[in-house]
Amino acid sequence: MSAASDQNAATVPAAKATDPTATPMIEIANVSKSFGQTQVLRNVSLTVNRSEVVCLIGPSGSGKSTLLRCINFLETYDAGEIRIEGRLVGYTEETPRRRVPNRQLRELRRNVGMVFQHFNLWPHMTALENVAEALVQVRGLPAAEAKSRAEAVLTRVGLAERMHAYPNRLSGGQQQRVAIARVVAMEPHVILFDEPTSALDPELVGEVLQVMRDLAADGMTMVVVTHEMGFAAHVADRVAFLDGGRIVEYGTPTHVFHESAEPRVRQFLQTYHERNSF
Amino acid sequence: MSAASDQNAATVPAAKATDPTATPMIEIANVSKSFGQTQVLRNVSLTVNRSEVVCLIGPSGSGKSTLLRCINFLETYDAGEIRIEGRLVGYTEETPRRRVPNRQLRELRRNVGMVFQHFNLWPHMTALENVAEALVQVRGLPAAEAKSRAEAVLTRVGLAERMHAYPNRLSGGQQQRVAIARVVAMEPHVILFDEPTSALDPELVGEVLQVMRDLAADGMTMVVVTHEMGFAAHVADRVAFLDGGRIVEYGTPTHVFHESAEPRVRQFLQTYHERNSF
Amino acid sequence: MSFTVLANNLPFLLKGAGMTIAVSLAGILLGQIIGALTCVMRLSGGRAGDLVGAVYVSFFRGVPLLIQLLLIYYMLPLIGINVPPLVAAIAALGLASGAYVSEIYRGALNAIPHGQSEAALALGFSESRIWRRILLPQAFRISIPALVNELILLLKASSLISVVGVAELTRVSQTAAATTYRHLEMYAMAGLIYLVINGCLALLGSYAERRLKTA
Amino acid sequence: DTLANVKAAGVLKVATEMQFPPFDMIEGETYKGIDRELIDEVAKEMGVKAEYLDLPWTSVLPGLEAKKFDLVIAPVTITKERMARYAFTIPISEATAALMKRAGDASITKPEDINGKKVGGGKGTSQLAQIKEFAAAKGLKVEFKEYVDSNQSYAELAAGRVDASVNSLPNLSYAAAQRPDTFGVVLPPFGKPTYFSWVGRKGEEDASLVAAVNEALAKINKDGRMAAIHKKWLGATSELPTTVPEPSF
Amino acid sequence: MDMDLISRYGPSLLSGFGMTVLCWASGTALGIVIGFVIALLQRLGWAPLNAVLRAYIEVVRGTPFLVQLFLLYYGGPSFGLQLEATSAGIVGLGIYGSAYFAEIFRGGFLAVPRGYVEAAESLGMPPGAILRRIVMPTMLVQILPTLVNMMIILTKETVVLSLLTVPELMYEAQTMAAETFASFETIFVMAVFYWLLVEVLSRLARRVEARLTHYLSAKPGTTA
Ligand SMILES: Nc1ncnc2c1ncn2[C@@H]1O[C@H](COP(=O)(O)OP(=O)(O)OP(=O)(O)O)[C@@H](O)[C@H]1O
Ligand SMILES: Nc1ncnc2c1ncn2[C@@H]1O[C@H](COP(=O)(O)OP(=O)(O)OP(=O)(O)O)[C@@H](O)[C@H]1O
Ligand SMILES: [Mg+2]
Ligand SMILES: [Mg+2]
Repeated sequence: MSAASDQNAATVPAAKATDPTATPMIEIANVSKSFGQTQVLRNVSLTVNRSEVVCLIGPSGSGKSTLLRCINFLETYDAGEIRIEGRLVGYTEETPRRRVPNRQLRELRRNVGMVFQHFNLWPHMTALENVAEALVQVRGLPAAEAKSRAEAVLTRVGLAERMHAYPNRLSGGQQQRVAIARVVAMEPHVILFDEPTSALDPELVGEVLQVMRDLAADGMTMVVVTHEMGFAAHVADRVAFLDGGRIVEYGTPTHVFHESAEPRVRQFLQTYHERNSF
Repeated sequence: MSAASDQNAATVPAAKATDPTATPMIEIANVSKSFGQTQVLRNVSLTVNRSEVVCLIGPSGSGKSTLLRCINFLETYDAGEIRIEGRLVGYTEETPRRRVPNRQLRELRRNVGMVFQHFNLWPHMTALENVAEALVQVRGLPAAEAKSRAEAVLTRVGLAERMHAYPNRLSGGQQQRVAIARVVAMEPHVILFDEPTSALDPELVGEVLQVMRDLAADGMTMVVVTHEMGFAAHVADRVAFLDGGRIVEYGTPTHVFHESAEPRVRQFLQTYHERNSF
Repeated sequence: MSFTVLANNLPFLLKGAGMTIAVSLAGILLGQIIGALTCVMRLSGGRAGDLVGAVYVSFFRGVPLLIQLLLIYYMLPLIGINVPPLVAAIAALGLASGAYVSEIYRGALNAIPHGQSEAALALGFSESRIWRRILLPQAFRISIPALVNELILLLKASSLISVVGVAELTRVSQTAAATTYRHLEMYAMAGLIYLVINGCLALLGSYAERRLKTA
Repeated sequence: DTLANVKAAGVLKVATEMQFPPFDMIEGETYKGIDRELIDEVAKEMGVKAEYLDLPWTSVLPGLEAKKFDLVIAPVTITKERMARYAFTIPISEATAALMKRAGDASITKPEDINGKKVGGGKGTSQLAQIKEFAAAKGLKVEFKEYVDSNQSYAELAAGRVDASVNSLPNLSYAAAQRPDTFGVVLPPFGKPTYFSWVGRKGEEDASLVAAVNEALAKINKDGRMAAIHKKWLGATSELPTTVPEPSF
Repeated sequence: MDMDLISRYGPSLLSGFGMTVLCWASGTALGIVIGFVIALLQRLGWAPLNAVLRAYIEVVRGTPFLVQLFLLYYGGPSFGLQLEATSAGIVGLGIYGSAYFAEIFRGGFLAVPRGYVEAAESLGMPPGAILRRIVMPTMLVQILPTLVNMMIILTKETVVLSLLTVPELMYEAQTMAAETFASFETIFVMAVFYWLLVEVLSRLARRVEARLTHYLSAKPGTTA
């Protein structure tokens, strides 16, 4: 853990970002989205390279979760384009655009994992079954193999002992780790995290951080919505700051957290810096 | 905001704790609790004085939420005593003890608010209705008055605009603020918070911190389970560290966060300190 | 006297009970399948699917079972489809019960948070697998009390299949009563047999309820 | 036509509700009764075999119309209304309406004694219509209770909710004979002579079948087989017309 | 369809239908009330009481309505319960339905997430208010279709009342069938009347359901 945190967070992404051979994993171009009257995303553009970790931060209601949900098309977007590995998400390439058939959406989602803020564990399955289920149903593994892979992943997130408990018998942090394990076990190309550490104690945050670093080292691309600035600073290659449905700041953690000229960003971070200098 | 954060967190509680006239608001003595075979709380003792803010921290599964739920008897406890304002919680004074009638429990709970980790908002009521409901049903306010008080509290937590939305149309942070507003509007004597900031962005954390400080200044007693050490350091008069169902460290934030001799506590905080010094 | 009458007729009553159980079981199975499929079609088959399902439910809940039986048995032959009595009986029971079961499931699905199917979608589950593995099992668990109600009602409604000439329990007991003029004894006997069968169904239900409980 | 089909197949499919002793009943699993024995004779005359179907009354007439079988051998009273819809055979038994009382009830010894009492009967049956007519003609004050199922009016009689039940004499005699400690028939029957017949479909297609059945019945009547059957089940015989009688109501 | 039949039997069929609706509505209301009370009593968790209620439910569900009705009507007087046919029919229907309704409500209670109740409890809400304001609305969303199922089933159980000489639809239709032997027409008339009643009921229920569920943003199982 200490070896990892010794790294200078700012240098790693700089190296990656300038690599000319890197093809973008996720390209978001001019995406807008409204719920009825209220516009939640306004012309958002963002590129995430292969193996890059991008954190989305910003005030409550700024559209972070919505943007994340648009990436795997759990939410439709009204205008603009989202591409994953070059393929347009949710729509066919023709104009006027139409929705792709569900089968195509499914293929995309197979490679794009998502960890939900509210975990969304299935209450009728034990922790182990929650993790093994998709391995059988989506990846088509035999039950025994799925089970042993699920066991391995759950052990890795420290849940070897509560593997056979149903979600409502697990503490908040335990549930969250099951949710993470469920996605990691699927070995997707991209993982989207919606506040993956909100129910975790600091120690576990450290462990999840380590899990994510390992994943990043294995070439996993990740988009992470988080309120833990410390977490963002350490895991992210790039940080995007959303406010009122717009990306108002984007850059390395060092840049966003310490050098930003945007008054909104400075104000946002102020209380945080104050609180955590004790 | 800056005025509040100028205060030295460590000096305030010291003054309160030595005040001899302070009668304890909550007294927890030798409380134990098991779920079937697994013992979750072991001989926990803790005293919370009037107007004091105590934070419970500790690793996942250590029993923080369970302890909190025992305080307002949402969970029965097997042994020991919990007293609020001198009255034994949940049981009659006689031995062998028996449960008190529900009416008495209700009176107690009227004065002990609780903010849940999963919010538990009622899905069939708007944000406003969620807040106004108990004012009518419990405090007996006329509907119009309940509504205007609910509006005032929701405005205070920054939700003036999304007041008429149903919970499933609100972002995570918005839901959490409704949950807080629902309790604060009732003006209880004690508020129990289970991770009140888990879905909040840093700015809102600062605001909730401010709300809690105001409450504390008004004489509110609070017990807060949190994973945000910065938050704990700033809001708490005392911090209790739970591990494996035991309180292993207790004292002022300065003491727990910086001076603790307990290896478990030091280890727990290590990654946090590392992560947040950026 | 009345004991010998009972003893003489008991074998026939039991045979009728056997027929009742067999036809009801087949009807129940068919009803569960049709019910689940109808519910899925109404909720995810778009507007057309919803409409077809709604018409089906409206007809099979709205028109008395007796009449459905007569329609299937007597009307279908008029358009050239001749169904044997047993098939007509099972089909009518299954179709009627399917309409009720689909509504039970539809209600239960309202109680399942949307996030759960989202989680499955995000993992790449196909819609059919989400239904099979996430939604229907939970709907089933939530609905057990209502489903057991439905099973018991179906079992009792099966007494109507005698109109297509199937000799089930009620019919046999009526015949025995009419011949012996021992109405009270025969009906009491039949009632007792129904009570026992239904008791078994209820026991099965509470066993399933306990088994599937996760809290 | 239907007769030709029946002859070709060698079976005459008939249906009734086998809950109407002594005409139709099941003992154990065997179909017995007057209708059974008569139709067996008729089938013999026609050179075919009878195949019996037991159906609840609700589905007997629809089944006939849907051609699931060819003849209803339940004993049915002829009325004008019914004639308009179905073809009736010549009578198979007399069906004069009579009353039944509780076994020990000395207050009723003749039909007129029902004055001031309660009488139960099958709703819509001709026997009920006849007793109403009878009561009106004699100026009797009678409270009538109408049941969907005649059997139930017997149960009501036994339970004391009504004082008499109206039905056809053969049915009542048989019921009283089965439970002599409970029921007794009030003699003589009060009604005009009426008869039971069987029912076939109307129309050209079926005319020849009904005619053939009538022919067979007439023959059985003439040579005394019918009387023997009546004697066996009812303990008495009666003269039956050999043509379809004109319904009196 | 014979127009003559309609003009002759129309009025009595209509009055029979009116009677059917009356008996059904009162019996159902009674059944719902009794069933709800039973489900509430079960929540007290008092074992002896639960055993009694369980037995009541199983016996009432397990035996045919006809048998219960006869027991009530013919057996009632020996316990001093002298009911005339229509009241006996309504009471019988209520008792019969109550067992099923009780189970539906019990299932509904079980499916209400514990957290909703805990939140209300921790605010000090009295049980009555929790029931009315929190549990019932969330529960109704789930059980409404099932409740409607049961009400529909009871519409058809009313035919049994004809055996007690209650002049409801079946009783009147029987007259037409017996007098004219027009069995198909009788069946058809019955089908239309019952279908009508059920359709009106379902449509009303659909409205109520739409109101109850308007806060659910998406149907389960649908793709975003
Ligand atoms: N289904 C919906 N219908 C209408 N409005 C919605 C819906 N979902 C979200 N919103 C609104 O859209 C805005 C953006 O929501 P979103 O969940 O993306 O915020 P967020 O940035 O994730 O906030 P938080 O940090 O609090 O989770 C909010 O104001 C929210 O109330
Ligand atoms: N209903 C239950 N049945 C059985 N075990 C339970 C139940 N509820 C909680 N537990 C177990 O009790 C232990 C303590 O749970 P608790 O929720 O108090 O932890 P916590 O300290 O709040 O953890 P977190 O920080 O992750 O929320 C955990 O190991 C949990 O799995
Ligand atoms: Mg969010
Ligand atoms: Mg917790």
